Amino acid sequence: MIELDYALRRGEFATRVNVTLDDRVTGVFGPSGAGKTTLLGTLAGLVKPDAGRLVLDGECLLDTERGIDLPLHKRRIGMVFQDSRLFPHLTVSRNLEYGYHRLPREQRRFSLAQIVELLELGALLRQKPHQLSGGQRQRVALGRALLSSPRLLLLDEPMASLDVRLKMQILPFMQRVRDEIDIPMLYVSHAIDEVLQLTSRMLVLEQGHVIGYGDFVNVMRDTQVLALARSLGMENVLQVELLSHHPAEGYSVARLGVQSLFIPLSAGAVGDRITISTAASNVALASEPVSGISIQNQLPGTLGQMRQVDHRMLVDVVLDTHTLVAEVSAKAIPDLALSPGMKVHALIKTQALHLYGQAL
Amino acid sequence: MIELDYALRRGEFATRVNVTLDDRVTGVFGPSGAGKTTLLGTLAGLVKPDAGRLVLDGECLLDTERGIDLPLHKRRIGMVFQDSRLFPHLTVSRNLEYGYHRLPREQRRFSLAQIVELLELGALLRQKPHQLSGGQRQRVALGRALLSSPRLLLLDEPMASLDVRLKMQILPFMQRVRDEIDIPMLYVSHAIDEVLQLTSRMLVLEQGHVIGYGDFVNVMRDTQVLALARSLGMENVLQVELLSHHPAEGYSVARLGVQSLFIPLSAGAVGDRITISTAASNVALASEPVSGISIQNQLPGTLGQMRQVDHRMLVDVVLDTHTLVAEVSAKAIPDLALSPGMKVHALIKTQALHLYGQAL
Amino acid sequence: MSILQLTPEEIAALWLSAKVAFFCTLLILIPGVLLGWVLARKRFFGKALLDSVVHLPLVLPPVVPGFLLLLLFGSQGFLGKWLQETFGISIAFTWMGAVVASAIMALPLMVRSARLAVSQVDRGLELAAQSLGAHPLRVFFSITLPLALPGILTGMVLAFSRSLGEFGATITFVGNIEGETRTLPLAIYTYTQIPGGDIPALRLVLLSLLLAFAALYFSNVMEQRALRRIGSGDDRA
Amino acid sequence: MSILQLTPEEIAALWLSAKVAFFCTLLILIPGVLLGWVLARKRFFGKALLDSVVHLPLVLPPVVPGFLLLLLFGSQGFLGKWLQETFGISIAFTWMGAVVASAIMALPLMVRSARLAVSQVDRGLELAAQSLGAHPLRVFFSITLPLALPGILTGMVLAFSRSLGEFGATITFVGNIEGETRTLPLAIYTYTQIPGGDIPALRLVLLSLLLAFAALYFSNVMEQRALRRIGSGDDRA
Amino acid sequence: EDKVTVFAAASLTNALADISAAYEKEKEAKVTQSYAASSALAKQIENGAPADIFISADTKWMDYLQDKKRIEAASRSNLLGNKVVLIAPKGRGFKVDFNAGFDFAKAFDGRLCTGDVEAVPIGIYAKQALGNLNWWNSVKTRIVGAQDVRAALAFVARGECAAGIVYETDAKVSDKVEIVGVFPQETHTPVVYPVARVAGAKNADSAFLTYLKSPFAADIFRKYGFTPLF
Ligand SMILES: Nc1ncnc2c1ncn2[C@@H]1O[C@H](COP(=O)(O)OP(=O)(O)OP(=O)(O)O)[C@@H](O)[C@H]1O
Ligand SMILES: Nc1ncnc2c1ncn2[C@@H]1O[C@H](COP(=O)(O)OP(=O)(O)OP(=O)(O)O)[C@@H](O)[C@H]1O
Ligand code: MOO
Ligand SMILES: [Mg+2]
Ligand SMILES: [Mg+2]
Repeated sequence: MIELDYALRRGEFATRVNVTLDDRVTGVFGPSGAGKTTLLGTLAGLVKPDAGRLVLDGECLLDTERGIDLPLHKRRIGMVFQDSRLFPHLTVSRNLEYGYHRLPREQRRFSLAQIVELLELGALLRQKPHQLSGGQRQRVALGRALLSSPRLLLLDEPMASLDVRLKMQILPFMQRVRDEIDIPMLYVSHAIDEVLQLTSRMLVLEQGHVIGYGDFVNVMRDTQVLALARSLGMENVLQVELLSHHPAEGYSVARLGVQSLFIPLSAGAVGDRITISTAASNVALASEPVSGISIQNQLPGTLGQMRQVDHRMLVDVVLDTHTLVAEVSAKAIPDLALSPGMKVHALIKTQALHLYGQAL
Repeated sequence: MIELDYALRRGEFATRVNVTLDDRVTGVFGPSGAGKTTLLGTLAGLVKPDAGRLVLDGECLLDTERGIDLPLHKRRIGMVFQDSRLFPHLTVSRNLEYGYHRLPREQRRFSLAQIVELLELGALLRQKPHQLSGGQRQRVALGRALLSSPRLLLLDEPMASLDVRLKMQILPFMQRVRDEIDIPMLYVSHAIDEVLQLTSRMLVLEQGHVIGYGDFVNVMRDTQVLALARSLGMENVLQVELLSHHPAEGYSVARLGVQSLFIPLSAGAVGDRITISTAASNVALASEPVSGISIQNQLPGTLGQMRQVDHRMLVDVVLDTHTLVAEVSAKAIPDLALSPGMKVHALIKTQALHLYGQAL
Repeated sequence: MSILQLTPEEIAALWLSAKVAFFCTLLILIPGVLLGWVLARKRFFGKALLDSVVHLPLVLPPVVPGFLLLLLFGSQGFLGKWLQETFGISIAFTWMGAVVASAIMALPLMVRSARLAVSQVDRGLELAAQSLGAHPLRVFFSITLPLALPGILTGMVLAFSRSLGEFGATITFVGNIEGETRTLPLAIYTYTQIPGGDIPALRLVLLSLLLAFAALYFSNVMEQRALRRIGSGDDRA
Repeated sequence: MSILQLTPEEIAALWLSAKVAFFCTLLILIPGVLLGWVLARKRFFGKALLDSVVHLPLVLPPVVPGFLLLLLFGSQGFLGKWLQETFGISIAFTWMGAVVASAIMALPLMVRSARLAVSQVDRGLELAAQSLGAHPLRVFFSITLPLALPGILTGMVLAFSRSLGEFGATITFVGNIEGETRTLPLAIYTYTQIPGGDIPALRLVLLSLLLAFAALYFSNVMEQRALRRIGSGDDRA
Repeated sequence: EDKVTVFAAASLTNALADISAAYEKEKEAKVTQSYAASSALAKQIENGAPADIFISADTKWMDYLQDKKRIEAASRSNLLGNKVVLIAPKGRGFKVDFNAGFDFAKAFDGRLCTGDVEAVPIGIYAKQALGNLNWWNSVKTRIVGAQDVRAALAFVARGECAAGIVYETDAKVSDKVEIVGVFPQETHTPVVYPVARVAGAKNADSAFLTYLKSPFAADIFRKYGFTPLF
């Protein structure tokens, strides 16, 4: 549990955050300059707020009123910086070991070899930071922070300059960190789907203020937040419960309200609640159930509100417990004679559903 | 036209590039450490190759054999660096003006006000770089490079740390730069769809070598390149010709081979060829044409190769001139009795098609 | 506080010292920075030699450079003759000579500081500036120089201080002439040569310190400002 | 080359100078770096005063610090008595005294260089190290110090050179005793006081230079190595 | 207005300053003075320093300039004399017999301070005297050479040296030392301060030189412990 309560003014920029984070992993969002880096910096002790109180798992890190200010190196908060901050005079391997080899053996949560292999750092170990490419640098920074086995890990756009293949390789590892080692994390990224792979809990900042905190689905209800999400093609974010797995066929079945949903094979246990999402553009409408088609999910519902956003037609499909957003072409409306109140089926391909909050 | 021909060895890393770029805008891809930044640096004159020859629009920038090496400041090649490299002692506005106010008036292609407005820098003009957030810094760097009105613009992951809203705002501007001002660009980014908004021409590097250069569609034929693209959900990349526009209904019609395709409203002129793409997961299959459904595109074809990749079932749908890749759940195969040679319809929602190479 | 009651001669010495130190700092500023820059950034034949020559005045007992200056700038000397014939001036035995003497002694301090500062300026920024079309000369003035400013200020403080304390080269080159070349250190020396001169000598020592402190204070303010400009002040972040 | 034929006394002076300069550099290395670090990074009451005091030896004519040392370390002096009673040693009139004298004169150069170097070390890296659990002391040794190394080397070069050239404070504090305190500058001074001593003086000057060049060469090699370690060598990229 | 420039050994500072002040008042002239070690002054004059009159602390540097024809030989004369004395810190005096049989080395414990015995005039006189008394070999390792006579005096005054050899003028003005004895005249060449006009001096007038030898000046010199030799 992380209690954050601080106020800080720096020139034009003023931030006031008061929130208690009770999740193992929290995504932090917000537009450029919202104060995300500032928030992480405050926690780590890099930035000293004008006034405030920070409590991590019951331990008070900072309390300006009581004059408490735990020094950085005692906070044991790892940080991966936007600008990697590798030690320029040390080789990659020395950088990696920096927080590691002084650590009591029992506090070590990874072996050096493990991290090196995972982040594909083997060939770089003897290089100096100035000899690395941008992405390589960021991988080393990530490894260095992990190896220091912190009790809280702060990640500031750690993968912004990584290629997709590496992202895909590192993400599962981040998930392992989350699941197996139980290091709580705050994860700043502009790529929502990246974060959703780690958690569905998030904190949304705008202009120094918290405009949303909680489960992604709930946070998304906020109009301010929604605007951001929409532009990311994340109109439908649903919490479902796993009912069964069919590994041979590569799918799982999940319960959405009273309906069953075919989703890509999930690694979660039966009974787990997981988050799935799909863009409105992935939801098709049919007036009748359709057969002889590879689209497995055909959810009966009622047409709700219909609205135009920019060039897009968005229509709500009201299921018994949830509402889906479908994007249809303007042409489809006369073609299918769509109107509010009409009974329709929402068609979603199994493969168009993204699973979050679980190992790939 | 840019003739690149150079060899360079730096420690373990050796690169050998010999390619002539004949496009206004070229995307540069490759995994981390492939030599992308090195390529841009060589062109700009930041990195001196061991041997080589560089020609930009007929002017020789470098020729190690003939002992030619045009100094940096005479190359007039703008660069946006991965690590912004703002001048720490100058305010944002002085940074922006740096390459600008010494420029002869007739060479200026933008006004300061234009750039400031576009990149939303108004509130930051009096700040110093250390007071900026990561994203803000990168925006300033972009503005600074543009204002120097170079004859070639090199962009090294310029938007990696920008939020989606800003990306969306800046991309159209980059498109304007490309279209109106005719500055040729080399654009490095790990986000293929970002690059595809600017060009479909790309150069793919791996381990210091060019493994592909040309139109995205053609480059993607290469198995090495394809692997990268697949992981990006870019299985279907198609070149289509615009047939008609229907602004009121928000769609356009395009020709794919002999078939018509409904696509989101395009800004291109009728007759233009544009690039569209969709993930395999967006392509559904039906054994018969389906009516009463919002999916506009139902393309008749024949089932080709079927293969399993990780947990995914990918099947080819052979149209008369093109081949589409559809992802289906394993369960759909027995359900629909799918087998090679079978006649099927490929169903694609209009909204699931992404348009590239044009203004948004 | 009669110990602080200054005689006119002492005021003259104070004023002269301030003037000499000021012009000394001014005189070596440009060559010092240029030499520092050249030594930090350039590779050329004879660099090691140049580097060594710059350090000479530091390595030798001050009498030696003083004597060499006398040989060079004296009325028989090569430069002395030239100056005399061309401009009709002679700097030997004038306060200008004192400036030259302490400048020579202070030069290595200036050069070394500038060199260190320049070598720590990020090459990447200079290259970025060039890629924006800036001629290397403009890059030097607009990027390198401002970023090296804290180091240049350090060099100036060291030079000013060294000049305030310079004795050996000055007395050897321009003598100890009241009102013309008798700077504070020379005045202090003069007092130590006479019986009972301890108290006035002490007073002059205090005066020296006052002057030095003022210069230091001024330079610290400047340095803080320079550091704040590049964002590496005392901020915690 | 009879001019280069050294007398045993001259060889002794050369050897003594090298020894004194070496131990002088060694002696002020740690306090110099610490003071530089404190002045660059800490804020405390009396900082301005400390800063000023460190610069004193530079500002005063060398005779003054020499005389103060005599007052302190002489047999009547506070520290001199204490050293005598506690360790039974007396540094006045010994080569160790010469080390102390030139150390005091060289300290400001060391401190200023170290301070400049430390103030240019990226705070962000130090903070990153702390966030990895490193105690500030470890951060200092593992991050700050190595990154400030070029500046510390500069300080050492300046200190070594200054010590080689130190005359005024040394002769005032420890006198001019052949084989014990007659360093090269004192020997050179002796020759300059004798009519016709120019030639042997010149020979000793050359000897000084040789020693200084060797030190400079060594330091340049070290500096290049240090710069290469942090990747800001002569590379174009 | 009359101008005259005097280059004089540093030990003459007070005396010459007083005399110059009186002269300036009397003759409405300007006396420019530069005080430094005789060696430095001689080298400066050799290199064209604008001096009119040179007063050296020993004959060697005057000879040096005379050899180089930088002074008017005819104008040269011995201006002042001084005595070489043995001193000790106040209250720590010891008995000395100034003859060859005396065991000088045993007479005191500790070091003997004087000017550098090769270079500084007082040191050279001291070496001569010690040599002539046959004391040199037994004390030479205990000798501390100082930069000048004032520095040697300071060493003794601070008690760092148990004995010192300085000029009488210096010894007389310090209340921290006592004079143990005066070296007999015959043990060293006479201590003289020669004076001469610099060759080609702009100020051809020898008024100041004459004034230096006036009874008034003699009084002032005596006041500071010198022995006028005119
Ligand atoms: N030292 C400083 N002085 C003044 N303002 C500052 C300083 N540091 C940061 N700021 C301002 O604080 C605000 C928040 O910065 P922060 O780095 O926390 O943003 P961010 O949310 O991380 O943005 P990004 O996504 O672009 O990295 C910005 O508007 C920035 O201009
Ligand atoms: N100064 C150097 N010395 C040695 N090797 C270097 C140096 N600079 C870069 N390299 C190596 O050159 C290779 C290419 O680096 P480059 O920066 O061009 O990669 P990149 O394609 O831009 O990668 P990224 O996407 O991670 O930024 C890397 O393997 C890197 O380790
Ligand atoms: O070391 Mo000196 O000769 O007193 O300035
Ligand atoms: Mg940030
Ligand atoms: Mg790169």
